[in-house]
Amino acid sequence: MTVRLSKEPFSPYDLLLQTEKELDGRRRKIGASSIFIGSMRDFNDGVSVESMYLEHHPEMTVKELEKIADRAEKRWSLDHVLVIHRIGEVYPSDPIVLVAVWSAHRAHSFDACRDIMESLKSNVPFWKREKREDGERWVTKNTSGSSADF
Amino acid sequence: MTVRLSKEPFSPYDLLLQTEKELDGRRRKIGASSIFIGSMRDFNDGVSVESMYLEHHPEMTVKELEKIADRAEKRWSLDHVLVIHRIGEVYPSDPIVLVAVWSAHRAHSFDACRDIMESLKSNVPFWKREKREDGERWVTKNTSGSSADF
Amino acid sequence: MSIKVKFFASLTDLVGMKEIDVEFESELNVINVWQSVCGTAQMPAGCLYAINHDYCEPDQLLKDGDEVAYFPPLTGG
Amino acid sequence: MSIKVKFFASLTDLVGMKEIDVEFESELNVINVWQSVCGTAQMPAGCLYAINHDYCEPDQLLKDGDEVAYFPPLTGG
Repeated sequence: MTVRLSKEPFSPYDLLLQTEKELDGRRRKIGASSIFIGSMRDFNDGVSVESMYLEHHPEMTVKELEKIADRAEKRWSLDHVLVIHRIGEVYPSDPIVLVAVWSAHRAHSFDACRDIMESLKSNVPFWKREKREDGERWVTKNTSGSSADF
Repeated sequence: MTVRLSKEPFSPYDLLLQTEKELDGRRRKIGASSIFIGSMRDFNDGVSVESMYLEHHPEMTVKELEKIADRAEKRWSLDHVLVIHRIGEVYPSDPIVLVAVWSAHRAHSFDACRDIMESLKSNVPFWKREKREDGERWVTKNTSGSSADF
Repeated sequence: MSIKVKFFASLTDLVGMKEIDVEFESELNVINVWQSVCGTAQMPAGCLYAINHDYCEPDQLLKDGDEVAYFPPLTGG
Repeated sequence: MSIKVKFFASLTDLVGMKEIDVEFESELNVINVWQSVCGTAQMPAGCLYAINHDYCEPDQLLKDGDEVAYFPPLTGG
């Protein structure tokens, strides 16, 4: 399991390629990879969003992410889990979160990937502050009507 | 929507990177990407599998894949769908199928990606023939106990 | 009427042919054609059928010039 | 007893501070501390609480040296 925060923009596909190289011999046991990438949208409620600041709780974020990944590894049969989350200033189309799950069977990878993503949204202390054309504001909740929700 | 077969090994992450470059301006509207990669495992029922031959029905395969992707695009709100499936001879850890769905919101991309993958398994005329240490045999069904199932 | 019959994957091995053109006097459905062409070879459970590259029901009747294909259970993905 | 109190994201703006050390005479739970420190500022719906970097219930009692943190609804991912 690899869980980390990134202050700098990251390239999900480069990281996935690198991670699979490191899996090496275990790759031949893997039949399924489920991947989710959340990225920043440039519109929210019809208002243009220029950038977004991601605040977090430094002493809790990685610990809570690890709990979630750990629980998934106990619940499903997984070969590897990778979770990366941005902090700091992000711009439209920047990746915010990457969740990747490698498993022998697809049901496990699909279920675990979605579970990790939903748990992250409800349990890990991250908050988004939007810089919009009409000023700055904290995103108040993760709903389907919000640019913060994907 | 892009749907195609590949006679040659393909690199999922290179294709995803290239696809996102082509999405260009639309990328700023995308908040969620769900990706599934199915790849060949080297073991089935405790028997080592050296390679696998993927047969298909040339006049139906792409047509049926397009139907599935088309139905997903009608059912969910999606920005782009990419489906690639290998045919011919594949070797352990080779990618067999790539399903990628780009959307504004995560629920749509998660649901669509899994639906496309499950529909592909049950509706698109592909068959796997394994070359095992104990001889060749057609994979008889996609179950969790089979190397053909992920 | 003339019908083109195709067998895929394990069915090719089972019936010993990949493709055959046959002539019928009477109207036949998908199952009748299998029985007529394949003799004693039992169709495995879970097979699918297509006429002219579209999936069809086992009781669908064939017309002159049709192509009928028999598929064992699918194992793609 | 001394308690460190932290506010995150929109709560920092709401209560006008990010962090404060306070002394209490009596035993207080998470909600009592908010009321004592934040005065008239109402806690928004859906807030979460952590003591010493672990989530806790609103009625959990604080001990000397504890750090209590207040989180507005989470919006990560």
